[in-house]
Amino acid sequence: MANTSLSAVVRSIDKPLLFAGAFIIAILVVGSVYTMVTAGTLTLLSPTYLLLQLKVASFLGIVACGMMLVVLLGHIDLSVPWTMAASAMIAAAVGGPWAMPIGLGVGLLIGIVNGIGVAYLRVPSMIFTLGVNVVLRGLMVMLTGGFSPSSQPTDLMLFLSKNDVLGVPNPVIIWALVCFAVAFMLKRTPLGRYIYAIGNRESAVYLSGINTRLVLVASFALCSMLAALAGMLLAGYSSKAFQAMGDPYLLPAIAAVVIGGTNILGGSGKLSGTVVGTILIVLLQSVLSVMQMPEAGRQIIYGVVIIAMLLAYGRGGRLRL
Amino acid sequence: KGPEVVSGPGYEEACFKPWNAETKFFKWPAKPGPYKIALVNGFVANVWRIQMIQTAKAYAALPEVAKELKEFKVVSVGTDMAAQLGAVEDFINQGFDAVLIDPNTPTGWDRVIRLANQKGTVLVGFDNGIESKDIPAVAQDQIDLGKISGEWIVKNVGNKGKLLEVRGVAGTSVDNERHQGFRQVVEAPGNSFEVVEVVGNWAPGDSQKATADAIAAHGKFDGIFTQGGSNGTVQAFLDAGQPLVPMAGEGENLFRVQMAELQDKGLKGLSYGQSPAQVAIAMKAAIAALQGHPIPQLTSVPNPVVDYTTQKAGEDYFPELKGDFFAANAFPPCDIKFTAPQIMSQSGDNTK
Amino acid sequence: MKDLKLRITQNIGPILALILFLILYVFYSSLHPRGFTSDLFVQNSNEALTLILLGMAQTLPVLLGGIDLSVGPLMTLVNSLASHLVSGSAVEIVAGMIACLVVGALGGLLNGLIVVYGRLQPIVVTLATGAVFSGIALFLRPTPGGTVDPDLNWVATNALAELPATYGWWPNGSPAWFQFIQGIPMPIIILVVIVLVVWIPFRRSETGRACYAVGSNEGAAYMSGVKIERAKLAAYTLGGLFAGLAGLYFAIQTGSGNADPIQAGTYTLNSIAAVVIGGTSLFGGAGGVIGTIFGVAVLRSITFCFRVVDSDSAIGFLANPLLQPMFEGLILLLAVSIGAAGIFRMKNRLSIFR
Amino acid sequence: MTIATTAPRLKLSGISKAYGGVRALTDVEFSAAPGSIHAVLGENGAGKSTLIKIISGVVVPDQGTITFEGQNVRFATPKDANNVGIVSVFQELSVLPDLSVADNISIVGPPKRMGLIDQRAQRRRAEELLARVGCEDINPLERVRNLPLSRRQMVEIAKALGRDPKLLILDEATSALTASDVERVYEILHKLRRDGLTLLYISHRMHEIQELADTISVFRNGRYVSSFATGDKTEDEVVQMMIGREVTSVYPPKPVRTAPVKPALEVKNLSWTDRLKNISFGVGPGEIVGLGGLDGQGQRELLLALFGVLKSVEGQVTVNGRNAKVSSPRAATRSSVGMALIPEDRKTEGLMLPMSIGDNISLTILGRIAKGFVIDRSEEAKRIAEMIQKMQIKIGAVGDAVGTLSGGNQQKVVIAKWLLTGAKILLLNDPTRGIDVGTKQEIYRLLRNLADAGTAIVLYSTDYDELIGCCDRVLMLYDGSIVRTLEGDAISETNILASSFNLSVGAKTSGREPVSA
Ligand SMILES: Nc1ncnc2c1ncn2[C@@H]1O[C@H](COP(=O)(O)OP(=O)(O)OP(=O)(O)O)[C@@H](O)[C@H]1O
Ligand SMILES: Nc1ncnc2c1ncn2[C@@H]1O[C@H](COP(=O)(O)OP(=O)(O)OP(=O)(O)O)[C@@H](O)[C@H]1O
Ligand SMILES: O[C@@H]1[C@H](O)[C@H](O)CO[C@H]1O
Ligand SMILES: [Mg+2]
Ligand SMILES: [Mg+2]
Repeated sequence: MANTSLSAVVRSIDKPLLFAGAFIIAILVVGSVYTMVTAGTLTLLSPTYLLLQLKVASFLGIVACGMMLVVLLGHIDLSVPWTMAASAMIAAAVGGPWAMPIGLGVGLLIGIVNGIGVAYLRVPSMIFTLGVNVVLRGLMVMLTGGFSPSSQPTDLMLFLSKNDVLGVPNPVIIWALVCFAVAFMLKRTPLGRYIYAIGNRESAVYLSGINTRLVLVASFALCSMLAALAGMLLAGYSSKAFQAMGDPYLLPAIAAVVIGGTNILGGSGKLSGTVVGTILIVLLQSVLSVMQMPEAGRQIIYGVVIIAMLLAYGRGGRLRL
Repeated sequence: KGPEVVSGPGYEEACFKPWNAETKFFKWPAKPGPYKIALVNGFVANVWRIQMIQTAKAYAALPEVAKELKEFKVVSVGTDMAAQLGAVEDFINQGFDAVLIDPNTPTGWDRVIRLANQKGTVLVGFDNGIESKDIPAVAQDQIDLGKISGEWIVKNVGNKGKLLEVRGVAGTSVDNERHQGFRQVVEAPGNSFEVVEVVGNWAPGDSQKATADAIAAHGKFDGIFTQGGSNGTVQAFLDAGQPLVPMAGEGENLFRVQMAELQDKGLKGLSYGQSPAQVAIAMKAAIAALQGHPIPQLTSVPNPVVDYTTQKAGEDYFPELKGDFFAANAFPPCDIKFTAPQIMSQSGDNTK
Repeated sequence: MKDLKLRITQNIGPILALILFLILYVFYSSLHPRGFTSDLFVQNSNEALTLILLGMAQTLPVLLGGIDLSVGPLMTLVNSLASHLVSGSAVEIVAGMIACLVVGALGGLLNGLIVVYGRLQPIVVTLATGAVFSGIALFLRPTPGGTVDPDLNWVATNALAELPATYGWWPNGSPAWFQFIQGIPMPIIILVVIVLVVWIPFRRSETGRACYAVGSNEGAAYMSGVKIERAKLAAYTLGGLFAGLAGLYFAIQTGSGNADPIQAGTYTLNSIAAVVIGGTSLFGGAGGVIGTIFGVAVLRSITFCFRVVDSDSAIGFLANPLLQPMFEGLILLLAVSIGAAGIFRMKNRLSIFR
Repeated sequence: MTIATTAPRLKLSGISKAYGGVRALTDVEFSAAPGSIHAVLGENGAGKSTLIKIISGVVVPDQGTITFEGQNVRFATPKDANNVGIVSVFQELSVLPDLSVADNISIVGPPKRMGLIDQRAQRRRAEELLARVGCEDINPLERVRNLPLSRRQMVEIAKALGRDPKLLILDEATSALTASDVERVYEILHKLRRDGLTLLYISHRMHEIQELADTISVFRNGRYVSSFATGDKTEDEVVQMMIGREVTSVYPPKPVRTAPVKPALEVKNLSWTDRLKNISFGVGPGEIVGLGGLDGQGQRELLLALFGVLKSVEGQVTVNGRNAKVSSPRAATRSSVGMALIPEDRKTEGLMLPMSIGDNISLTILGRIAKGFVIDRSEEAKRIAEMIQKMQIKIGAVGDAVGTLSGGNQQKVVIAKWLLTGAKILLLNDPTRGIDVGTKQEIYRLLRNLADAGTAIVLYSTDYDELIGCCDRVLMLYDGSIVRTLEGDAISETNILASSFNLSVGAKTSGREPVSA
């Protein structure tokens, strides 16, 4: 909105950003203390480490941007994991200059299917996208089993995920570009406004003469295409497109979005929050790994952190009465 | 009811090598063929399992095997133990003569084993272990895999230094046993290693991330043991501009290609294979059992291991192939001779 | 008569699920070489019960208009716990089972407390507590194993006949009346007991109805003087209890414990699918565990069918192991999209929003 | 009668309540006697609902004390208030859509057997209470979701009666009721008064107040103004007290009908399922055509059908002579058609409550004020400001959530967003429901001005006053078809009520089918 009242601005001077930001620092401090004690180094504060984390974060970050769009609508996309895998594997199988366009095409297609299921068939996204995820997994089993496709990323994928510009890794640059594009779309275009509006009350938007189905389909399509992009970059990064490569990205993506202050029921949330949420999650995972925390401990800390973050600033108001 | 427990010698000992001296043998009353055999797999969406299913179908299609089979059915039940138990029990009820199992977990099989014995069905486990001593199983010695890797590392690194261990999926027996074997060696008296442990989940992406973190935090390493997603670990070293060091890893073709190409960059590599072709041995064992031959309760499948000095292109690895697969796929003593490329390139829908 | 019509339209979801299940199951058991036998029924119900109980656990939060991503992990946690506690003397075993159920209920209560007093959305709360539960489970069972009393395992996974047989109740022959019921699978009996003793009373209690009220319109419920907090806490606790029952039965069935987080995730997602197929609205307020039971029956029957299709038959492609995973997904999509049929019959487009 | 005679049952002193910045109530003194129907009047946003919510424990006052039957009371939740016998029917209905009518009526304190709810007894109870409010036609097993608004309000009233209250509060609980329902409710309320209950009655319908209340208290922007016995003051005086200024005639004069112009909107043989039957009529530019009749006779469906919300509608709709294929609201709002619909329920169909006032207003024109893909924000801000000014919407800041506005101002926002589109055909579904006299007057003026500027207007109202006051023509609907068209002087209370009452027999069976979920 053009001129929100000052109070509103102050209130929304993102608690999420503040808290998550503070927590990120905390993670780094704890991690550094650990390395200091064990190795006598402060590597976690070194630019190389931080850049590496940003690079690793960019894959999750891109996925989270897409996820945020559907969450803003009050929906969710559980098909992200195998959207990533399918796009990457098919792109790798195709190879050559058309690999990435086709990979994105696969994403687009999946998104449209999700969109149709949710917007036209009105199946709850939670369950429809779950089904689509299973179908995609089946398709990839068929692909690998039947045709032993190439799993090697193309040069472009390798370039986009490995090289850097003036020391800034390409994936980070791509992530930044995606963020700007999405943020601009949300803030400045009708589509963005419609997304927030639908997240609040679809029937009102529909009765305002807006084709809400189209908005839904478009958003799911964007979400899937971003997942596809992330998948292909990830394939480049690990120089291989492989089964189940997207599985570790679903829950963290959702977590990043909600830690970033987006209302899981839709209607409100800021991209900046999602970015910070992403960085928080990735750093947490990394530092726990560095500290060689056993899986059990990791899971527990992971869960406690999410709750703590949300209790700190995510508390819903009472019902409006 | 159930099989008669006999002592050796077993049948085709070259192929069905008893685990150790104590290993007993099972003998079922001979049944006339052809047989109905089912394969109950768990999780399917990973290359290893897909290759395993392909191998099973290819093996079942071999003329000498096909003539023994009336029906060969394969199902993958996913990561759900109840469903896997159900599927096995269902095939027992359907009157299948034998059921091959790649178990989701080593425990919980007592009931179906009891039923199988009541109905005279032969169950054979493979790949991941089954704890029960009442079911014949085909397995590679995972502890031994760990040990082999450990010894090789000691040989190539010396007996002190900083090692990186990239583990598999937490909570699985395969992961645990490989870990134990490895630690037994490197922590043996006389060795003084600092071992940094990270979790790679047998996946290149996760392994790469975990390795990159480890490098960032702990700097240089002198040796590496990874359980899978091996090329991811190599990749992380390359990305970090770290010198490559001796490394023991899984049997992915891509890793073996890296071993060949990067050895002069310092990647002295050992690659042990958990071979998907185990399934063929399991089927062979099932058929043998149905024919009334005694088979070991636990058949030890030789651990196919190559290193950068011994591996041969076109045999142990396939530089020209871009596909994703586990290279070790043949067991000559059991005349199971397909190469991985043959297996992976056959079309998906030839069911028998 | 008019009321009957009303009752049918109001329960159309579960009814559709039941029909779908019957179709699939008839298909399966008719293709089954042995046909529909007691063995078959026993096996099928063994395979289904754990997921049924977990689906019931999922149903309650969904009735409130929420969702519970922690049911799988909580089940796994109890499963791991049971593999430590449910063995030894009769007393120890009973005590162990009670402990397991208490832990399950407490897990649910924890979710409830955070949701109510933390005023956070259930989906994110349970996403987090799910991780915590998984962690604790892994801590209890770093690798699969442990033991559960074998007799218990045998009795709980067979026809009723095995109960007296195993514990030698009637050394000189079972009484006549028993002959009639001894063929019934134990899982079915367990399920019926749970439904009659736990669910039906809850459903008919004031608190039970309060849950539907909250799910239907929380504000209105609050304004009407409904004790919304008590209702929510009760629902989550009961959900936890069901998850505990699932974990306990799973332990008994597999005679061991397994903390595998991946399996936990699979179970959570299947429980949601089952709830939806069973006709409970993800918006809350309408539905129930009976529908969910049919929902699970549908899900399981789909996989049953793959085991009996003949590869040379017209639908032989369903026998191809590398195609099955995809068809499984497609059929799941189909099942959950059945509701869509309603959409096209709606004459007032406003009625699709809710 | 006067107020002082009996000791008050309810007494509020020094009550204040603010929502964030907004002062909803300031230092309010108020008391109500037993055996009295006490009307609370005030403009939108005067604080009536807030007062009620405080009395019934929904919101806790910032300051002040409440005395009930001599006892000092503090309510943390509505339940506490219920327990002492204070029962409310709220402006925003508190029905539970997915529960049966019977469940709703006995949602608290249901009859029980062995600790469990006794379904049969509960059903019987529902039947009795429904009979009491004259709604034998409602099936206790029906889900409330499937009842039209007027039926839901009756269920709410039945539910309230079921709790045998000492103090019964009706906050615009009759806003959607139709003449016959209202009659019935009046009888009940009068009886309750005879039984010595205290009734607080909030309504914006003056004639209701006059007919019903014995005492009137007036509030103005959050402050208590005064109380007096009905009849001590004329309607105009009361209204003046409420809005603090003269109101001349509420309704603007109707222009004398000139020769019928060719219709902007023409409808031929429009039918839909069994709810609309061969409806034919035309509306000329400058004309305000009313839809009358009992609630649930198809008026809402007719508007929805015209606006493209209903599927498989038969018949022909022409706009300016050209055949308009309106298959969706989107199509209806195309500039070539230029329709706008002020929907039935502003909270779920008109507004995104948590979003800002500005976002709500500009939603309909974002497409137009976008340069390429980008919203022209200065243009947007300008348009919004104009509308807020033109509609005199009382707001803090355009950035505030529209949900914080009072009912009337919310409704103005809904109208504003449609006026922005410059629609030429305006469909209104009971637009003044729950809106105060002052605002109503503004809206009537607005409608007339729009008409004079050439807009064709179709107005459905549950308040026959309004039909009489505003409409050039009134189509009386019964059971989905137009049974009578009233024109000019024929548009009279007697005529409208007459037609309504003839039909009221049949009406009993007509409200049941779903209108919209
Ligand atoms: N508008 C409402 N809708 C639903 N429940 C409500 C509402 N207002 C209060 N409640 C319930 O009544 C209980 C008591 O209300 P109260 O405001 O004292 O909570 P509280 O503990 O003070 O909240 P906070 O921790 O924010 O101070 C709350 O826990 C809340 O769940
Ligand atoms: N939940 C809320 N949050 C913020 N402000 C509110 C809230 N509820 C009411 N208000 C404000 O308090 C004032 C009184 O509102 P209230 O609903 O009591 O008015 P009212 O007399 O009932 O109006 P109406 O006749 O339209 O119902 C209004 O200015 C309104 O904007
Ligand atoms: O079970 C198999 C093998 O154990 C292999 O080591 C990794 O993939 C798993 O699926
Ligand atoms: Mg009000
Ligand atoms: Mg408080």
